[in-house]
Amino acid sequence: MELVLSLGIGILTASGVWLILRPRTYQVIIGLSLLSYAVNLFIFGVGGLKKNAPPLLTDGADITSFADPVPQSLVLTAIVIGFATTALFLVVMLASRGLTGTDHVDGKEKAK
Amino acid sequence: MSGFSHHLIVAPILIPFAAAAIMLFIEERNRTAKALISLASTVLLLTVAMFLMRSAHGMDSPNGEAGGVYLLGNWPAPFGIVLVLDRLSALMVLLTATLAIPALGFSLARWHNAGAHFHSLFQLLLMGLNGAFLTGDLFNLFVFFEVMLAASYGLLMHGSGQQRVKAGLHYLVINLASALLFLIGVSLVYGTSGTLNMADLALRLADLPVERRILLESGLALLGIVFLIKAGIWPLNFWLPNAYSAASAPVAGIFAILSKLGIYIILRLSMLVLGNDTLPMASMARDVLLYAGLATVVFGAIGVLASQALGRLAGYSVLVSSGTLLAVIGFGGATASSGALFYLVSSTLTMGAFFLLIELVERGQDAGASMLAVTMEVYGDVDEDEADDEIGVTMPATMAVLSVCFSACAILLSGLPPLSGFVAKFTILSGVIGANAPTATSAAWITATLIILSGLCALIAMTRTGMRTFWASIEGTVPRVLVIEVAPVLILLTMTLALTAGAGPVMRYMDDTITMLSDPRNYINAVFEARRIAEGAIKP
Amino acid sequence: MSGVILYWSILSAQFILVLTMALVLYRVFRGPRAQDRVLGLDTLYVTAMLILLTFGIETGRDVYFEAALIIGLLGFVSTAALAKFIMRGEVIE
Amino acid sequence: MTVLPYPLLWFCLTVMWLLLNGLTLGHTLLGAIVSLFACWSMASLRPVKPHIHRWYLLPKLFGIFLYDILRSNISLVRIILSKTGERRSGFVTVMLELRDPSALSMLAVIVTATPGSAWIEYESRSGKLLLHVLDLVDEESWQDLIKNRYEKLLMEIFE
Amino acid sequence: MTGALLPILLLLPFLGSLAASFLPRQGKHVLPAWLAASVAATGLLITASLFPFVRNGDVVRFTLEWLPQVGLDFALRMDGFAWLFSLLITLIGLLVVVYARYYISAEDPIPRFFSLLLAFMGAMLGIVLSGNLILLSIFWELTSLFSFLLIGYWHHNATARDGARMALTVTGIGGFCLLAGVLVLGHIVGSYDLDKVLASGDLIRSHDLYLTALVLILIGALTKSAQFPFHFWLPNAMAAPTPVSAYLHSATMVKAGVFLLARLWPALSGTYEWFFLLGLAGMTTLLIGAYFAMFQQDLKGLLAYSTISHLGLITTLLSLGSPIAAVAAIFHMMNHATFKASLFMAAGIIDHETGTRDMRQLSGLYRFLPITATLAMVASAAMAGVPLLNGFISKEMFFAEAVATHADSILDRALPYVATLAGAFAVAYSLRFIHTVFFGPAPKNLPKEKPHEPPHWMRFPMEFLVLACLVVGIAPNYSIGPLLHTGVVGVLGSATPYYSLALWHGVNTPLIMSIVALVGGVVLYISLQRYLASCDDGTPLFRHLRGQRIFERVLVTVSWKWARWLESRFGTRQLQPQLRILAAISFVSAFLPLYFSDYAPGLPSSIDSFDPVFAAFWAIGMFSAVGAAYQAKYHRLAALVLLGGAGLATCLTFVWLSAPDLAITQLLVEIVTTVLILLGLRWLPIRREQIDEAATFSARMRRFRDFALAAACGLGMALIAYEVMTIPVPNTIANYFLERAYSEGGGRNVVNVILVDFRGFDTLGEITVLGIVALTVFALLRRFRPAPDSIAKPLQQRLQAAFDDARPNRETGDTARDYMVIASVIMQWLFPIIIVLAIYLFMRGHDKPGGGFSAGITLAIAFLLQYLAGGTRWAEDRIRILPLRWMGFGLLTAATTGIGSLLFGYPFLTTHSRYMELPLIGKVPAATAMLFDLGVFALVVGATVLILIALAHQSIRTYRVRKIEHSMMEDG
Amino acid sequence: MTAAEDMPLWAAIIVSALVVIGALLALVGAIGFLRFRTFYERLHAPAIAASWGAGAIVIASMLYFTVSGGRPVVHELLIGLFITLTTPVTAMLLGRAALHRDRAEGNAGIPSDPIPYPVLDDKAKGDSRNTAP
Ligand code: NA
Ligand code: NA
Repeated sequence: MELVLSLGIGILTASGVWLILRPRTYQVIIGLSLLSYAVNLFIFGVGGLKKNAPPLLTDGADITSFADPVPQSLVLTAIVIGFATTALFLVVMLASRGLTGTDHVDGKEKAK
Repeated sequence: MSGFSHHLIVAPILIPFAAAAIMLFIEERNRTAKALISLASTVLLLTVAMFLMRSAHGMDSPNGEAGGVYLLGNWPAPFGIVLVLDRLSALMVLLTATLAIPALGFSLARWHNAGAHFHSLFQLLLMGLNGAFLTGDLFNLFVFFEVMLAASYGLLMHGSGQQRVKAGLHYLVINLASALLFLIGVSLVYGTSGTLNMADLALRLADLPVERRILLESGLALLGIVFLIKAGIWPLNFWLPNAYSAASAPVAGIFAILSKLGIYIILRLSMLVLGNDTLPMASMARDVLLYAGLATVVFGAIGVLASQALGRLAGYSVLVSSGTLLAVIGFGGATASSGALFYLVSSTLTMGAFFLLIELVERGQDAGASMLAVTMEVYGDVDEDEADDEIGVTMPATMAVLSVCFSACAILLSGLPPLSGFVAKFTILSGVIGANAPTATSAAWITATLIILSGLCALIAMTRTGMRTFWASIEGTVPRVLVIEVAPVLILLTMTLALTAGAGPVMRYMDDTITMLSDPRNYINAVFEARRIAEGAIKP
Repeated sequence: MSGVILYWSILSAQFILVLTMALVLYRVFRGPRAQDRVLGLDTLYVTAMLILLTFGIETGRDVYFEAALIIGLLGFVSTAALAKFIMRGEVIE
Repeated sequence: MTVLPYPLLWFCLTVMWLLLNGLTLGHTLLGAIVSLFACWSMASLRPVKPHIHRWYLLPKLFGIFLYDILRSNISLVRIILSKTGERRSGFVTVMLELRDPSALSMLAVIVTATPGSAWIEYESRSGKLLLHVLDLVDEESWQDLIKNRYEKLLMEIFE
Repeated sequence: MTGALLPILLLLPFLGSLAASFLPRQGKHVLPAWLAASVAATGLLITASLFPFVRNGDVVRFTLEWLPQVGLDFALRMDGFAWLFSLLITLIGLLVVVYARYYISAEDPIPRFFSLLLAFMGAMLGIVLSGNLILLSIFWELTSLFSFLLIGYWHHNATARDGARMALTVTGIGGFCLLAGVLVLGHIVGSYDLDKVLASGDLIRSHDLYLTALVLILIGALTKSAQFPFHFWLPNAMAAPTPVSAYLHSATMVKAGVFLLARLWPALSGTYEWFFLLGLAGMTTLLIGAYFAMFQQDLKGLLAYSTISHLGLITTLLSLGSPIAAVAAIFHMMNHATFKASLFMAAGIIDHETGTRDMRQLSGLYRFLPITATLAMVASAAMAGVPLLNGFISKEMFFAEAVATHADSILDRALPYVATLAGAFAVAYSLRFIHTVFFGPAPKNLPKEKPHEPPHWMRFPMEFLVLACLVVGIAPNYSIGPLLHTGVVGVLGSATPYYSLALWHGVNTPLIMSIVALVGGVVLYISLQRYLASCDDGTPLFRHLRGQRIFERVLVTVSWKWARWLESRFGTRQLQPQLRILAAISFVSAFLPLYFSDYAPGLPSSIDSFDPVFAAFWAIGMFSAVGAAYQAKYHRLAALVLLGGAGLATCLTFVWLSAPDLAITQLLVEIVTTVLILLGLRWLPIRREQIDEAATFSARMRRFRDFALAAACGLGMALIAYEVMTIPVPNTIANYFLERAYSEGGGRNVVNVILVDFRGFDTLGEITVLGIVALTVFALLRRFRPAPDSIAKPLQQRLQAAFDDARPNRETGDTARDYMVIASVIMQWLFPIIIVLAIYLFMRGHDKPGGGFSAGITLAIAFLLQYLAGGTRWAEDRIRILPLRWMGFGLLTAATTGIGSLLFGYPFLTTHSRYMELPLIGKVPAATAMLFDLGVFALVVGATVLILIALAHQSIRTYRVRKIEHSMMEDG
Repeated sequence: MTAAEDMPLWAAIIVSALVVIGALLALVGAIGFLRFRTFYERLHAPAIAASWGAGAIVIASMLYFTVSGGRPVVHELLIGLFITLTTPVTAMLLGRAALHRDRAEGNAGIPSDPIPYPVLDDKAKGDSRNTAP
């Protein structure tokens, strides 16, 4: 499971990095989204992977049997902040497109 | 700090937060009310910050009573989030408030009308900054970093316009990428050390098995990159001159402290985590700071020389000051570090004043003038047949005041006496190659040379620009400047003068700060000895 | 016995469902038109929801129910928006 | 605006609440309050209010619906797994008399949820409905199915 | 007691300067002059009064603690040498003020002039009075700054600007070097205190860093004193008003360099390095200064080069390292100040009266200005070293020292010849000055008609100085003798040698040299006279070597062209390179620790936790991610859909690995994000696949590099993720939360308890971020202007409208209406259902998956769906959401909940949790954390809706731009 | 899987069968989605997963939790209800959108229309903003 998840994180990262190196703002926003998936999964993974052990307390359960709740709460915060920043990036990208007329990340097409 | 005043530690975060929240209930067009709330909040912030600084300075042995540690939610360290008030954080909070008032005052003349929610964003920026300065928790630092950044995005693009939005887009992408790095770094720290509390982390570092220690170092390295990006280290700083020069004047003014946030965290973490040399990476990290800092100084100085527009010149000056600070932190040594703290304060005030001033100065210039002046200087030898009329031209009062302010900024930036820039640089240099330097190594020579040369570059660039602005183009229109716009500049510059005059006591504070920081045990003990409020009354 | 039957049936069901997702994803990638992709995404959502239900049975917990419920009730919002975008070039007019 | 604008909706929402939270007295009360609140929100949208005359026919409709889905599921599985070629798919036009939006929606859901038929275009001005069917043996049987099996029943319920 | 006079003496000019700057610009222009004169006079009186306290080698001190940590004190120290210079500064300062009062025109900004002059006087006094080398370098830089401002006083002149800039740059560089040198001295001695440094001569001279310190300090001194090769700034500084030249560029500022050399003479001199470096510079300057002076056409230019030459003389003397030479140097400093200041004043009067300083135009002025001419002749004679004038005596002393042997080298042996030659040149240019200007035919075509004698008080300073030249020259022992002795003792202390100021030492080598110089000078002038009368400005042999030109070229090249090139080479304004660097550096730094350790990570021994289903849906996730990356350029919708696929895999992972809260949140956020991006897509430009720019080789290389980088980052991330997931889990803080979530936090969903209680502060920050973003989005979109090619309605809408128009049975808009007629009914009926779901998610959050955030997003989706179903106008006609109120309410609720605990004496955000027994309903959780969560809920609803609505509004804005400004979302 | 072990065999068999049937139905739908040649045909395929595919698994889940919990658990019904209500919405919206595109592009395979779609400009032939293809 660890191997699969880390591979998945790697592929998400690679795709994301590839995209944020592209010249179009839309590529960048998709890239950033992919990267935030990767990072969220990464944070989630550092607590160790446990199947069917959600940190929902039941009476008399051994606390070591639960998945680590801290990375989960960190991921929740990260998801919210990621959502907010994606929205912001979208709007800035639109504003830039509106003002410059292009969707190039530098606000102008590269001279040939 | 005891009793209710203990709660004041959280006040620098809550005051601007509450002000911003209340302003959401006020109609956008009722700017006067918003301005009043904003101003009141900032003044209150300054008062609290001064109180906090006094208390922090009074806490001679923080391990005695842990008076500066605030347990949020009454959860003990390292489990809950703690705020830590020590000399350094108190200094930064005070500096923020000190810079905020002039910037805010400046905005009241016209800028706060240039877009929606200026005051809310401004207050939230202060909240983010104060939170980042005070927190003792790594993830909480991330959160406040994001608060600060989010507000800075809004403020940077306040007033809209092509330049701002273009710069804003770059700024945003870089910071989004660095936020992701931050998250990776923090989670690596948690995954390897099992804690998020900085003091706890420093404590746990000592006995980590090798496979965890390596990953932890990777995490710390990534965190370092994030803060270095914020601080503007070369080659991760190309966004900075664009962003700072595109921002409206009051925003750029308050942004002067933003790059210092990165420096602050680097300083804090390097003292805490690298302080006891438990990590093999410690010396390498110091070298990286030193040489990358110097590279930043060089790049910044080159940029200062190469800048046509004042805004970019100022942006590159920010880089120079960041580079200087980083290099000195990497260099180490008590005197140089104290000098660096002094320099941090001085350069923040300077940059704040300079950014505000730039707008006033440029208001009088027509767009193409600066371009033309430089090209003339380069290609044509200046017209020598000019009438040698030996009668002076009287500058209008506004121009006179502006030119005095400009000269002060030039003096401060180039580190010339008598203003605080000189005191700062001299103290640093004295700790690097002067009477307070242990031995003069080659690193010391390089550092000193570059610091001095960067001052020279600033002098050359500022002279060129200043002469072109104030001496060569008197015929240009005299800018219409309001008192409320020039007063903030004067206030900030007066503070640098005060900083020079009071250099002794101020430097004593800095010395104490560095002494405190250089032994991480002080900080760790304070955090762990903070006690919860007695249970029973409120908890079930 | 019950456990064994359930274990293998659920495992095979999950496998079949993932295979379903894979087939659908192939269509999503191939298209040829945007409507095919959007329809594929909708199907992916539904299939994922089914996997969640089987996972609930596998683990014997009802805490994954909400996730399935949310897909069932709100999963269509994004695909409906995509569909409207194809039709009108705008999501909210 | 009455205190309880949509009694049936209110009831259904309360049932939903209880399904989600479990049947206790406390949740019945809470669910009633929450549902009431939700009904008020609904009222603020001012939807075209359906007039359900014969609500007792709804279970019958529901039964027919479930049965038809089952039947068409089987036939569709057969179609998919068999060799293509002999099957012909195509469009069918049906002129509807039904005008109530809620009733039309119900019809649309039934038609579309049933594998093998899809609601493509409806012109409200003329009542013309364009369906796509997967197994188009003859057009009239489909028209008949829509008109007599569903539309009639729906008109009975709603008008 | 007397020490207190020092700060007064020092501060007085600065206070005077400040006062002068506030004097009115127009009106009584004599007021600033009076102010300046009284300040200078007071300073002179104070200096004079201090004479008894310094005359016997005593020192007056005043110390104020300033920055004791680094050894920077405000230490003032007046010994005889400092006293002598104070006298010079205040006395000549007073005379210059008197002169300037008549010289400066009423139209000039007079207050500024006197203000700057006084400030300069203060700075200069600071240099001589500093008892701390750092303090000295502070005042040193101040003199540069004020000199810059004074040279640029007539800044509408390009020459003034250039001269000022050059002076500042050169002396500024020197100042920085001096500071560095002083720091090194401090490093050697361990203190910057002047007394300590002067007492540590042997230590300094034997230290490894001696040469470093020496070179740096010499650069400082030589730039200031305009010594070769830094001399070129001084002639250009002649653009300054003449009183400034008289004061700064003859009597005082340029003396600062030689003052410093004399000041540090006991500490630094006596080594071969000192002799060689300083001697070479001094002798070269002496010679070429004099040579250049002969060929100047500008009166002030002549005087400037003469000054350079005389300063070279002083430098040479100081380089010799013998005490007698030092005495001669000090003596010549005084003498030169006296005659050169008066000569500048004369030049100023001539310029003032005739309107020109060009010696080719000037002629026979004696008939108009007899008194001035007489005075100038005497002063020139002193400059030429004619007997019975002060210049003669010090020059004789110089010649005497020149022939003596100091350090056997070519330099030493050449000195007598150099000295004689320079002496001859000096005679020649002095003669030229007098002869050309005052004798010969009456001038023609002067810019000003009929020159006449200046007012008496303008001439008075000259008279005073010339008188001094005479008195000193005739009776040195009775006039300058005691004063000079005081100064010499200040420098040399117990090493003060015996010296004689007598006029007649018998016929000796120096006298012969003097005679040779005198005669040679006369002959030289006569032979050059014809050439000089008509030649161009510039020096033969050096005409093309113009220091100013070279300096400007170098400055522009280095500080502008190279800087521009370097900036573009080592910086960029494009985003992609920046991100590339960022990715590369992150990759490297994350792997450095691994590289530097000998730890080798390995695969685990057994893969026992392999889950085939998990692996299978991750295969799907990865495929989606790669697909999204592949499609994002041309097939935006496809990329968006594939992104959804990757998100779904993420969501399933959360479910699989025990994080139901995350799964829910991820799903909801994903839905909203998709809609958001779709809302934005409408404004992006059309992109067609056929425009393929990737065909070129460089583009392909770029893509390959990016691909490699991306692959490296992905691989690295996978590796680190794998490592961190497989190492044994440390003893984390999580256990504390798991143990106490229920007992102390009052909730069973530990994640939620962490969010609203243990780490509620994070959540407070997080919702603040969301709020800030919403405000920013709103603010940005209010100023949103679509690109011209996006303004028109989407093509589909236009086509469908045309379709409707074309048919008789349809009306425009039918297609749009019919399209949503069924969907909108269903979406409306879903509205209450989603609201119930939102409340459900909120209520259970503390114990089960859910919570304020997911509830808030759910409610926002409910609203969003109505916008989608009916359009903006339809929805806003029915539901009035006031997002800002929701946000404000949310933030305040969260904050108030936190502050509430302060009232009970607990820290911010301390929660109170308890299960309450309610009648009929039973046990109900009632944690204050729920209230906090309510704040989260409200904020999330408000912020999300604000963002969505603000975006949605852009579509209808184009139709009614004007109305929108007032009605749109003004929160009500 | 302790709860599963305690389950009566008949229930286990029924639950297993329903789960597998549901999954297989979904698979068949996907196969159809892949195999059908026109979009309008493909539109029908996912309905299998959304109708009885989902239905079978929902019933299995209800049965499982009812039997293992010893009390009626029927909240999965909501999922069935919602999925039935919402998936047709997407299908309808997509079907109509596809029809528009085919009409605008003049593609074959849709009911012929005497009045063709108007052509606005040269670019109208291709596709509209951002959605191509
Ligand atoms: Na169907
Ligand atoms: Na029509």
